[in-house]
This record gives sequence, C-alpha cells and structure tokens, in this order.
Amino acid sequence: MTTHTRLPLPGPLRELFHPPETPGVLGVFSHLDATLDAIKKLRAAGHTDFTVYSPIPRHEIEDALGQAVSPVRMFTLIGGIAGCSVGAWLTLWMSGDWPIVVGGKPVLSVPPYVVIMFEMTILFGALSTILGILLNSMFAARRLGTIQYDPRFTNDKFGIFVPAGSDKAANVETLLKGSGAEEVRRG
Amino acid sequence: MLALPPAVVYGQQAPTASQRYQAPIVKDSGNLKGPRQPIFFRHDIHAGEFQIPCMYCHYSAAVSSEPGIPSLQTCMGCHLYVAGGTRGGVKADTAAVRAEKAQVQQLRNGSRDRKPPEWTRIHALPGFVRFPHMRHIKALGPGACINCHGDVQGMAQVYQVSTLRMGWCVRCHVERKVTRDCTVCHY
Amino acid sequence: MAEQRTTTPPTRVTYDYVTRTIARTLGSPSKGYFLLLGAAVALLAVGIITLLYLLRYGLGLAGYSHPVYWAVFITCFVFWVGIAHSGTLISAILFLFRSGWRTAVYRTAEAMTVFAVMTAGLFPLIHIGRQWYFYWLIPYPNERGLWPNFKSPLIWDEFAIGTYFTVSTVFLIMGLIPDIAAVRDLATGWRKKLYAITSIGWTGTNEQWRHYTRGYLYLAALATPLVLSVHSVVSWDFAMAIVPGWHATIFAPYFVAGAIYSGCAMVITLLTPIRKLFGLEELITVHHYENLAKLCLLTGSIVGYAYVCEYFMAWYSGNPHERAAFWYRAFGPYWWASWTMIICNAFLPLLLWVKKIRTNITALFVISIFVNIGMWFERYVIIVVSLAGEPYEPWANAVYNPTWADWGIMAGSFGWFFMWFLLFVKNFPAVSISEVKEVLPPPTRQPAPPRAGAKHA
Amino acid sequence: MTDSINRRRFLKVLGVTGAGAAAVSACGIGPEPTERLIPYLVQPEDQIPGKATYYATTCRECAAGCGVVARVREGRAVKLEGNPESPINRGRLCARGQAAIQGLYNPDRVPHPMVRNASGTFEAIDWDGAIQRLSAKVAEARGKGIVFVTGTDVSTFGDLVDEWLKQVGGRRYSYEPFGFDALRAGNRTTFGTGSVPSYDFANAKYVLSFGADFLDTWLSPVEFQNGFTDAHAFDGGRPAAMAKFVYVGPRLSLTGMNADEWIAARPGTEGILALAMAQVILSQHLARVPADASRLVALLSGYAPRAVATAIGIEQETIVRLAREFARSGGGLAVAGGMATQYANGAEVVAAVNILNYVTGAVGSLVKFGADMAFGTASTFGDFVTLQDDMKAGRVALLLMHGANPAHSLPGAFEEALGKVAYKVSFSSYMDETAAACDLILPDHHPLEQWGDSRPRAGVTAFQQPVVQPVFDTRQTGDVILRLAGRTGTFKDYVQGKWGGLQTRGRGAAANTADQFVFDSLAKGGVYGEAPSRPVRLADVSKLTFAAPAASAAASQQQVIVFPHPVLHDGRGANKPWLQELPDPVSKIAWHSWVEVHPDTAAKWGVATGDFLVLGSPFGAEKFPAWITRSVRPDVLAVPTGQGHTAYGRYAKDRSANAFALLGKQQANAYGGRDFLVTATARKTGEHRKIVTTEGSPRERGLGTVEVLGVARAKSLRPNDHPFHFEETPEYASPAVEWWSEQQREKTELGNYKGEHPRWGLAIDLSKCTGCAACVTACYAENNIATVGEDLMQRGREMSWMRLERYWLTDDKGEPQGAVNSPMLCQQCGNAPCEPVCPVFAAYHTPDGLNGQVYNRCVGTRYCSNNCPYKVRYFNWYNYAERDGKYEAWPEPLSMLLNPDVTVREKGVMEKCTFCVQRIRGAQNQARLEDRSVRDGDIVTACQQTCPSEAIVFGDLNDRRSRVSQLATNPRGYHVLAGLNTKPAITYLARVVAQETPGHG
Repeated sequence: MTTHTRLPLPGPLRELFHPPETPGVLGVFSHLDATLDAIKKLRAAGHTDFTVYSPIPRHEIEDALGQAVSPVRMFTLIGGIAGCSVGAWLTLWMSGDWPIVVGGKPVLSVPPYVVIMFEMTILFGALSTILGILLNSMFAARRLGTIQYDPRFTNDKFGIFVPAGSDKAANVETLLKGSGAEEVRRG
Repeated sequence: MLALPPAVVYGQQAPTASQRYQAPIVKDSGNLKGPRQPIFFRHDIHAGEFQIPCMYCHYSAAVSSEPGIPSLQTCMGCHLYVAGGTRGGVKADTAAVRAEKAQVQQLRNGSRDRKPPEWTRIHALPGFVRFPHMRHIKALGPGACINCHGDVQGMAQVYQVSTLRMGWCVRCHVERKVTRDCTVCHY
Repeated sequence: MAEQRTTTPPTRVTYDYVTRTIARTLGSPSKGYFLLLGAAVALLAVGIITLLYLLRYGLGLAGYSHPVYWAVFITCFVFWVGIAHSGTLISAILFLFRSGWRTAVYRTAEAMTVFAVMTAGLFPLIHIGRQWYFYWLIPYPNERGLWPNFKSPLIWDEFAIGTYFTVSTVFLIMGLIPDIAAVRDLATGWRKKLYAITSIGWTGTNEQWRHYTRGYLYLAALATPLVLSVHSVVSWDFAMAIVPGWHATIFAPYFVAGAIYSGCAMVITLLTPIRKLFGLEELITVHHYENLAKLCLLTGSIVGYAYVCEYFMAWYSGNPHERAAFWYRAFGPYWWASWTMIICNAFLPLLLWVKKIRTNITALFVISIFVNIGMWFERYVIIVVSLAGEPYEPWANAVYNPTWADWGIMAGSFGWFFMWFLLFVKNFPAVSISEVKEVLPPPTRQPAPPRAGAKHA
Repeated sequence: MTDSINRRRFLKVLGVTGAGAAAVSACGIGPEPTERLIPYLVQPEDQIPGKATYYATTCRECAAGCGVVARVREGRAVKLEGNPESPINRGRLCARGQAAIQGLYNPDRVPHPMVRNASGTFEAIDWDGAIQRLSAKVAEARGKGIVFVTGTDVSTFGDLVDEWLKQVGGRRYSYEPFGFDALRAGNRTTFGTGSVPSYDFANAKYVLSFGADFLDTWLSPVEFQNGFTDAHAFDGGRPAAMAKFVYVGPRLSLTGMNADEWIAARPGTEGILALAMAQVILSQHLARVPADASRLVALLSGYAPRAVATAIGIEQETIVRLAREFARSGGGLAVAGGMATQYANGAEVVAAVNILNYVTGAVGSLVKFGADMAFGTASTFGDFVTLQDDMKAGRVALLLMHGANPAHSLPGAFEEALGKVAYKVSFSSYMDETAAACDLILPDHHPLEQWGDSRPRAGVTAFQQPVVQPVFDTRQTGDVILRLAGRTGTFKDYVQGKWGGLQTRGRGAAANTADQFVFDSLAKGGVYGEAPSRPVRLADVSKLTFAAPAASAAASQQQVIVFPHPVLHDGRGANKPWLQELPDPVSKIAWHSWVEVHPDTAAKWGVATGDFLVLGSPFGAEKFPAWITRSVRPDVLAVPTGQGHTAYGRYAKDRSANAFALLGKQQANAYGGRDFLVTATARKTGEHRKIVTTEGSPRERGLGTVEVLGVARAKSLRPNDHPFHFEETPEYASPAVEWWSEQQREKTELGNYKGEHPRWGLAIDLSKCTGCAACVTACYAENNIATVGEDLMQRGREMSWMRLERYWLTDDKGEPQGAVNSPMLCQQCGNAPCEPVCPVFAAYHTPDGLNGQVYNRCVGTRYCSNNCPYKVRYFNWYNYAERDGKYEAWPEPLSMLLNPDVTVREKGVMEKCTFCVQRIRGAQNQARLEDRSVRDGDIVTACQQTCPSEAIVFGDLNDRRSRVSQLATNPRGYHVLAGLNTKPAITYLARVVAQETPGHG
C-alpha cells in the first residue's frame, strides 16, 4: 500500500511499505459508467495491470476487471482450524496436566471445552482474516509499486492508474480521455 | 533437664576422625551469603565438623510439623563446658580462637541475662501453607534435611537454598509420585 | 427487498454531500459537547473513587448480603454485555442479510458495542473479592503449574467476552479504514496525521477493495455466530448453575434476544441526540428508526414470550423449588422489580405495533429509555431476586439492598462508556461514509435505471 | 508464674517463640512471615513446637463444674474441649464453655491492679502497693463489717475465703442471679432438706419439665443434655426408645422447643397441674405409690382435673392423659425449675412437682438426694436483700467482690447500697459494673490461668490448673487472701495440700504418695467419686396450700417474664464476641435483647417484629424490640437477660437493654427468692430496628431440609427401608443413573484420585440434636471464624460455618409444639455444584471426598456460593484480621486464641466448613508416623467433639465398619436435597416425634 504522507520507517519496513515509484498515467472520472467504459477499453487494449480507484466497492468494477476471488478465505479457514485446535489443546492438556476433579465430572470433559474451542475458532479465524486482508493488500501494493493517487478518490471520484512508460503514456492518455476522464495526469 | 531429646536416635553415625571435615576459619562473615545473625552460629562447625545430628537441636522436626529452634538451654548444655576455639583447625590461630570464644561468650551472656538472641529468619513459608516436617523426615529419612535446606553442614552462615515456592514443592511431589492434592498443604 | 424503495434518499444526497456531512461532525466541538464529556468524566471519577474504596476496604461496602453474593455489579455486567450485542448484530448479521438500511446506523452501533464490552469487561474484575489476582483466571504458564478450570462458565465467559471484544474492535476498525481515509483526504493539521496513520494507507484501489470486501464478509460470517454465542455464554453463567430461576434451557435464546433488544433500544437512545447534534437528519431517517423499532418489537416479543415461558415451566414442572422461586419473584419483596421489568420489556414495546408511534422519533426515544431501564431490571431480577429468594434452603434467604458503592460503580460505568463514546463520535466518522454511499445511486453520465441490491460484497 | 514478664514482651515471645511459622501462620494469608525468631530460654518440658499439649482443668463459666481439656500450642490456649473423664459432662461442652478462652484473652480484661484516685478515676498501682492498701483497709474495717461476696463457689478457694473471714470477722455471701431458692424451699417443705438433688435424665422414660430449662440454663445443662438425649433420642435398638418429653411453661425455651408436647399452662399454675396429675395417678391407681403417699389423698382431693383445668388453661382430658402417660411409662421424671420456680409461688410449684415425683416413685431413683449439687449452698436472694439493707445502713465497712456482678443483675438497688459502703474491693478480671463502682481492683487470674477446684456435686472435685502463663499482670485472689491472712506459701500449695487429703477420703487403698495422687488426678481433671444416696421421706404436707395466681389485672398490663439468656446467661457471657454473635437458639437473634410477643397480642397492639416496646414495671422501665412468635403465651411477654451492660468491655457495653431493670429493687418473696414475673405496662414507642436475626423461614415448607417421622412409623422401619426414597432417583431410572455415575467416576480416577481413598462423612441425628449451638461456637473456636459484629450481622454477613436451622413443629391448630433443629453445614457433596463453577479450582474435590476450599487460591468470584443449594459458603467482605480495622475480629490479645493449624482468611476470600480438615491431616500425619492407617474415631471434628447430645458422628464412609457408615445406612437417614444428585457426605437421621402426624410445612 502506499500513503501519500511518507512516514519514516525502519529499513525493511520502508522497503515493504514504500515500494519504488511506478511511472504511469492517472485518469480521474466523475462517473461510474465512464470508469467502466475506460476499464473495458483498457482491457481490450491489452492492459492488465492497471489500478482502479473508487470511493466505494462497486460490483460493476469487479465484474469489469474480471478479478479472481480474494485468497483471504484461506486465511480465515486456516485460522479457524488453528483456533479450534488451540482451544482443544488448551483445555485438554491443561486439564490433564494437573487432574483436579470438580463436581464429580470427568477430568477430561469435552462438552464444556467445546465452548472454549468455539471461541478460539472465532478469535483465530477473525484475526487471521485481518492478517489476510493486510498481507494481501500489502503484497498487491508491493507488486504495483508506489503509484499516483488523488484525494478525491475517497470522496466522489473514480480513478484509473495505468502503469506505462513514457512510450505508451500518450496512448493511454487518449484512451482515458476518450472514455470520459475529467482529468488525466502523467507521472 | 539436660536429657537428650528422644529424636537423637535418628542421628547419623559419627565418621572416623580422618574423614572429618574441618570447618574453615572465617575472618569476615560479612562476605558470606545469607543474613547476618546476632551470634555467628556456625552450622559448619556444629553439624559439619562435629557431626552433631540436625535433630539434636531441631529435635521436633521428626515428630512435629515444626522443626523448632533450640532453646538457649540446649546451647548451654554444651557451652557450659565448651568455651569455643578448641577445634582442630583453629587452635593455632589466636585471633580466630579469640573470635570464636567471643561468640560463645555472647551466647553465655545472653543466657545469663535471660536475653535470647533474636535470630533472623531464613526459611519461611506463607501462613497458608502447612509443611509437616515429620512426614518428610519419616518418608525420606533423617538425612533428608539437605533436600530442602541444602548442605547446611558446609555453610558457615546459613542461607536459603531452595525457593520454597509452590512449583518447587510440586515438582518434588510429582517426581516422587506422592499426592499433590491441594488440601494436603493448604487449609 | 421492500426497504430498497425507501432507501433511495433525495437526489441532492450525493457522494460528496455524504462525505462532507459526515466529515463536518468531526469539526470543532461545541460547548454542549464538552458539557456532556465533562459529565461523563465526572461520573467516571465517582466510579474510580468508589473502586479505590472497594479495593482498600473490601467488597463489604457494597450491599451484598448472604446469600445474595452477586448483585448490582453482575447486573451491570450483563446489562452492558447485552447492550454490546446490537452493534454486531446490525453490522454483521444485517450485513449478511444485505439490509441496506443498516449502513446509516451500524457505525454508531458498532462503536457502542466496543465501548459497552469495554465497560462490561470491567465488572468481573471489580466484583471479585481479590481484584489483584484477576489474572489467575487467565491460562498463563506459571511457577505453580496451575491452570484455570475450563469447566467453569466464568472461564467460558472470559474467553467469550475476550473474543467478542477483540473481534468487535477489529470489525469496527476494519469498517473505519475507508472512512478514515476519506476524512484524511479532507482534513488538515494534526488530524490529517492521525488519520493518515490510522487509515494505514487506504486509497481505495481495486486490489484493496477486493481483499477488503472478502475479508469483511468472512469477518461478518464469524461475528454472527460469535454474537449469538457470547450472550449464550453469559446466560450460561446462570443457566449452568442450579439456582431455580437460573437453571433453564431457555436462557441462551432468551438472553440473546434480550441483548439485541436492549442493544437496539440503546442504539435509538444514542442515535437520537447524535442525529440532532450533528445534523444527520438526511442520512439517518425515520425509516432507519422504524426498522430499529421493528427489531425492538421482534426481540421484545421474544423476551416477553420467554417471561411467560419461565413462569409456565415453573408451574408445569411441578418442581416445588422452581415454583417457590417464581412465586417469590412475582409476589415476594421484589415484586416491584419484577413488574417494572415485565411492564417495560414486555408491554411497553407493544406500542410499536402502532405505525404512528413507530415513526415518531420522540416516542421511540422515550420507549427506548424505558426498555433500557426494563432490561437493567431484568438482569437485577434474574440475579438478585433468584438468589435472595433461595428456595432450596428455606432458612437462607435475605433481602438485599444496594448501597452507595453499588451505585457509585454503576455510575462510573456509565461515565466510562459515555466518555469513550463521546470521544469516538467527535474523532471518527460516526456514520459510515463508504457504506452510505453504497446505497446511493452511483454517479453516471446517463441516469441509470434504479437497481435493486446495488450493494454487493 | 511469679516472673514479672512485661506484658508486651510476653506477647511477643509467645507469638513467635520456637515455632515461628506455626504461631504466626494465624496472621493472615499474606506471604509475610515473621522475620525474627526468638528462642525459648528454657524449653518447656511438655511442649514440642508445632504440637499441641493438652491440660485438664475445669470450666468455671457456670457452677456446673464441667471438666475441660485445654489445647495449648506454643504457650497459647487455642481451644477448650470437654474432658471425657469428667462424670459431669463426659467430654462434652456447651457454647459458654467453648467461649471461655475468649474470656481468657479478652481485650477488655483489667490488665493490672487499679485504685480509684482522688479525682474518682482509676489509676494503675503495683501489686505490693495494692495488697498493702487492702490489708490496711481490712485492719481498719475489723469489727465494722467485712463482707465477701462470691459467685457460687463451692471450692477450696471458697473454703479459704471462709477461713480468712473467720480470722478477720467477716461474712460471706455467694450470689447467683438466677438462684435456686424455690427449689430448696420446696424440697425443704416436702422432704425436709434444703439441698439440690441430682437428676438422672438418662434413665427416665418420660420427662416432664415444669419450666426447668435443663438443656440450657438450669443447674448442669451439659450433663442433663447428655442424659436427656440418651432417654429421649430415637434409637431403634432400644425397646424403650424415645422417652416422651412434655414441657410445661409459658414460653418455649431451648429446652421447651425440644419437647414433644408443649403445655402452655398459665404462669403460676404449673404446681396445680402437677397436683392434678398426682391426683389422677393416686385416684386411678396408675402407679405403685409409696405407702406413705396415702397421706396425700386428702390434700390432692381438691385438685381433681375437673376443678383446676380452667385455672391452668388446658383441657381436663389433657391432664388425665398426661397423668396416664407419665405413670404408665414406668420411669417418669418431673422436674421443676427455671421460670416455673421464679414466681411468687415457686416453692409451692416445686413442692407440688416433688409430690408428683413421689407418688410415681421417682424420688430416690431418678431424683437423687445425697449427690447434692453445689447450687444448694448459695445464699438466697433474701439473704442478699438483707445484705443490701446492711450496706445501706452503713453496717458494711469493707466489701470484697469476687466472681459476681450484682450491680448488673440488681440494677439500682445494689448500686445504691454500694454507695454506702466505705471501701469496696473487686477481684474481677473485667471491668464490669460492680468493679467499676469499686475503689480498688485486684484482678484475679482467669480460671484458665489459675489453680483451684470446684465441687459441683457431692463426691466430685474438679481440679483446675493453669494452662497458660497469665496474659496480664493479674494475681490469683487465693494468693492475695493468703497474704492478707499473713500465711506463707502460695494458693497452689494450699489447694494441692487439700487435694492430697481427698485420697484418704476415697477408697482408702492409698498406695501412692499424696503428690502422685494429685498428679494423677490432675491428669484426669479431678477426683470423681460417687456420693452415697440419701433416702428422703415425704414430710407432712397436709398443711400446704397451693394458691393459683390471680389473673393479670388490667388489659393494658401484661405479665412479663424475665428469663436467662441461654448463652449470655445473666450477662456474664456478654463480653465474649462468640456468644454475642451466636444467635439465640430459639429466637435466632444475636447481639441484642428482644421481647417475645404472641402474634395475637401483637395484632391487638399493632406491633411488628422490630418495633420497640417500652415495658414499665413497678421497679423500672426498659425498651426492647419486639419479636413476634407463637412460642409464647398470648398473655405473657418474655424478655431475656444478658444485655444492657453499662460497663464490661467493648462487646457488652451499651448494647440493648438490661431486663433486670424490670425487676429492680424487688424485695425477696415468701420463700426468700426473687420474682422473675412482673406485671408491666407495654407501650409502643414508634421506634423500629431491623432485628439482627439469622432466621430465614420459620417453617420448612416441605422442601426436604428436615424430615420428621412419627414414632410408630420410625419404630416399624426395617434396616433396608427408605422412607425418604421418593427424594432419590425413581426406581426405573436408577440402573441408568448408576451406570452413568459409574462411568463418570471412572473418568475421574486420574493422578491423585487413583486408588483407594477414604470418603469422610458425617451423620447427624436430628432426634438427638437439641439446637443448643455448642457446635457453632466450637466451630468458631476451631476454625478461626471471624465475628463480624452487630452491623454486619444485620446485613447478613455472619461467618458461622455451621448454622442451626430451627423449624417449628406445629400441631393441627398451627401452634408450635417444639421444633426440629438441623445443623446446616457444608455437605461435602460428592457431586458438588460449587466446584465446577470455580474458575481457579479454589473449590475442588479432594481424593478423600471433601470439598476442598483453597483459601489462598480463591479470587472471590462467589459463584460457588450462588451454586450451593445449601448456602453454606461464607465470604470475607472485609479484612476481619486487620489490626485496628473497623471490623477487627481478634483485637489483641484475642488473636492469641487463633488456631495455628488453620489459615486466617483474607478479605475477598470464600470460606466454609471442610470437616476440620486440619484435624484430618493431623490424624493422618500421626498415623503415618506410627506406621498405621487412620482408625475410626481418630478424627473428631470440633462440632462432634463438643456436642452435648452426641448427635454428630464423623468418620470414613468407605469403611463399612465405621460408626458413620453404619449410621449412613440407617433407614431414618436422608440427604438434604438428595434430588439434586449432589451426593452429600452428611447423612441426617430424621427427627422422630411422639406425634403421629407431624406437621412442619
């Protein structure tokens, strides 16, 4: 991910959070249909690695981009399974480590431990989901490099950034303008 | 009144003179581990060099939860006659003889003035722990004192060797496969 | 969905309007705000002083009396945990049900959840006899080699509340990130810095949205059973015990419904002044209120049914102890508490069947406050009255009266909650910016035909 | 003993000497132990650090002379237990006896001699100065009247006082506030002897008490209670099981509530009832009457039931029935005492009851003259009134007070008289009202610090020896008297010299030296002989008249009964927090006084429980909060004594009201006794207080806490019957339940739980339990239970691990006919609901079947208590051990009685009964040292040990031969709330009542 306010970070983290700049063209759109139009045209023109900014998640954009399902779900699954196992281990091992009988119940009594296992499933599942979002977004940002951004993208504008060297930039500019971009910047 | 307490029968066999450990001359007790006591009572001389069994003085350890500390009367039983400074390793060193005699004199003064020394406590358990000394002596034999108190026979000044914390107790109980039921110690 | 029709706000509500209206709430606070915050801090101070007294002298300062060993503190605990439930319900469950109307209210509800759990979590610590040993409940490796008892519902509780706090906090923060980014892009000065850090580099790229929306879905999917489990576990604190009046299989659903009920009421209570103060009338409309009121009506009816069920089962079981307990509950020295609870929780919300009342915000506000009171008394009745009327041992019963220490801690809990809540609404968007936009028609060159279910994950 | 050890220093030495850990472990569960260890100079020969030493001595809390054994640890007396050798109490002890150590270590003892200075306040004085001053006063007062007032002191000390008084020309009065003047007067008129005989309750087959509270305050309660349970308890093995007990009296006392039937005769008509019964027996020839009883026919003819039934207020059929039952039982014992003998016609009541006993032949068999009780030697109230007159007239120049506090029990009168005495000397250990009015206080040792003896009844000399070093700078009065008399030697030598003489009086086969004899007898606690019985003949009773008292006059006036409090008695127990905190066995009220009002009367006056009533007698007025109860006659109000001290230390002072004030300056009645029934006006004040009571529900409501069986049903039970079986699992389900619980049990056998273990259990026989509450106080003493004081008790925070639940048994009209008392304590459930809910395993199941409670692990969630259906867990709301804290339970030196084997609980910790686990572990340790296993009877819990009625039996339920497991299979046995499947280790044996259809619901 990139931030427009550079934060001083220690070495390896700087590497991770502030990837090198990527040259390219940024188009700012006011209208969703214009943006979708641009996406279609870009894809038709063979661009694959462009970035679409939007203030809200729009299904149409996803459809237009033809993205695969996010791998975050694997994180959730593995986290959940891990949590359940930790819960089981915690309860069973700790009860067996120093067996103490209470209320005439078996020392290792699974029904009450299900509650702990369940809670741990949720906890680990949720935390690893977060981790999944963060890691996946971070890897994506690493891949894309530091790219241009406009503050209006979190308000009411859509944007498309197309990584392009100076050779291809002009073509892209025309394409974006042609699709209805209000503003096109090169960087 | 000077009759030996019954627990003396647990005493070890006195070793032959050649095996005898000679307690060192201690010029400066300030460097020794452990708290300084009002009288520089040396367990290494009494229990080490002279091989007086632990339970000669702490006789109740074999019959009661409490080991007890000997009354001044017990000390004076010997020190009525023994003025100190007469043991093997010391005889030659006049300064050491004088120093050891001075300690015995202090004891005698205390006894004469009915002012017992106020020993600084070293081994203490919190009020909610019961440690029945006699059961441990019964199970492990009269020489078992060293298990917890360390090699007191070689300590010029006694210090705490074991943590006396619960985990330490429990480890030993687990190793020896004896109960670690809570109300064995806590009630 | 039927709501979709009314969800469409006036056309002047554009993306930009939404961003700016909500960002405006973060502007310089008014005198009234500081007055409220001051009041909250003062209440908190009362609580802290009371707590110091409790720590120094012991829990005897509170009104406990054998055999009433749990009282106002645990009542407050359950009350706050209950409050905490609507937040996750609105954000997670309604999210999964694709209820568009949730977008305007879910942030407030979620913040309320987090702070209510924070408040609730304090009570078990305050109420135990040796507060300084609270960490013995945590399974940490220790020198003694001792572990907690996983068979104890209190340990379940600890895990459930801990998980719930973590997950709901994470959920709140996740939802906030795009909004903070939006605010960041409008803010200046130290706030910009703050938002820059807290938005952890959100820019709204397609990659970010791709992982975010997926992740959010899974979080919602995890939070949904969690929210149901948490109050179930809290109810098992009672239901697992053999105390007549506690020991009932109905408790888990009964408590969950009650929790959502009290939570929705609390959302109404909190939203109303915020809406007025921050001028959010355009975003939070009567329609939202009505939906909340319908939720209240549903859950309130479940609660009312549970009340009937409890009494019926006590009678039908023929168990003399159960019968004695419920007789005592209705006609014993605490009849007033029981009837307060029944009137506030079971009868008053029946007014919500009337559309006029349901759509009158003032009426809803008043009803919501009564529901809050009623739900507090519900827990009081369950906890205190069941213990006081001890039906197993006819000799051991007592009449319990709270003391200043009980009220002091309770006041402190309200101070603590409102302090956090007030700080939150002034510093972070109290209404979700991105999600409100999601239910708006997207800006297009040609007016697009209205689409149902515009929002997709 | 003569070493002048500075007190503080002494405490310090005692506190830490030798076995520091043990001694200070009592100081809380904080981890800070003592830092300094001070050794003994000379190790006491008989003490091993960490081991208790036991000394036999005698309890002097009342004049019954029970033998006690004091457990001493590191020089501190930590517990008193009954001495099994003593023929009086047979190893049992009452609550008052248990609390004696709180007198020893009372923080309000007079710490040193004190003298009144010119400004009228007390100042310290040294012993030599004090004794010199006293001997000067004695010399001055010679011939001008020297009077020595003692309690009932039939002892060598009393002899010494008499000897000395002879020397200086003085008189001695022995003062007993609740005297036995009527008993003696009645015996004199009927048998010509003014002595108090001994009573054999154990062999009675029918007990009829006319007001005699022989289980709580009358003569020798522990002895009588022990005997009474032998006779009265249901025991399937005995053919004559269950002697019926009928109580006649205007209110139900502790004794009364153990009755199978209550005859609420009009006050003062008890004698007439006895005569009517005698009349029936004689006229219907129901018993083999002694030949000379025929002389009675003429006298009794006027007392046919028909003639007197209305006066008594009962049906005549009842009288006939009682007479029949009494006579046909073939061993009826009628006793008159207590309230019935404290009316103006008390002596007549006694005479009438004597006649009843005489016609059934009980005199000589169950009522034994010869083995007379010490109480028969006290001065009468009349004597004492004379003394007061002498004092007022200035005929007493020097008054010495020892062991009596008449300023409290004769308020006004005695104080006024005291003012006229030139010089007053008190030997009291406490600053009581009398001591506070004296000029010189020479504090005596506490009885546990002194040498002495007591002759409670002819033939028995109970020895007293010091069990601890004196706590304060006090001196034994015997020593002071010896010095005053100018004699050499100590009182110890004096008393031992006397004891040596007892030997020759015994069997005569005196092989031992006197010293050896004294030593051996000390070990046993005394010399126990049997006095020869003395036959008595019926005197000429033809001239006796038995007047029925006039009915109370105006409607606004009520008859008020002043009765002795069961544990505070005349007030002497009021300075002991254990006794103050102990709920009265009947009313369950603690820490203050009350007035018993019948609901009908209360309704008439509009009085609710807790409303104050001002009672105004011709002698004085006091106000008491009302306790509404059916256990008193509607035309009678009843007020206990014990409270209302104006001095006597922090626990007693300014607490509630003194009932003696209603009796005030009364003159002696015809037979020289004091009337405890006065006519008074009662007025509501409008004030109200929440009564400090532990009473929950007065009725058991059929919830299965107590079970009651009719006697016929109980007798018909066969060994494998289960009359309470319906409580347990239904039969069709039991195989499944058994299978399941076996499965569960197997899954618990891990670690410590593997292998064979005992299962400790208790059996409590409700048909033996009288509700006397001795067990409660014993539990306080053994387990370091904090007393919390009046305020906290009002808020339901008492810590008593054992509580006595008193549920009224009612007849078909709803009137109480006695009560079932059920000690409720931790049931040590096999499937304990409290355990699984504890998050930190502070409550858990021990391998030997206890509900362990690990105080130092407890964090105080209190969940366990919520989940305990028996509600027997108690929480430390404050730090009751905090030095100088508001709720400090053991202000110095009271802390010295803390049991070093039991942790003192910190604030925020749950506590409860664990069957005296310290005793269990102690016995196990001892058995291990001796290479054997624990035997049945090795372990005796504190409650079991003290129980005067032997209702409690402890042991191993897994050992089939143990007493407890045999009792556990008794068909009368049941488990409280067995339906909850808690599997309690306590088996209660159902109460058996004579009534066939007992109602308690």
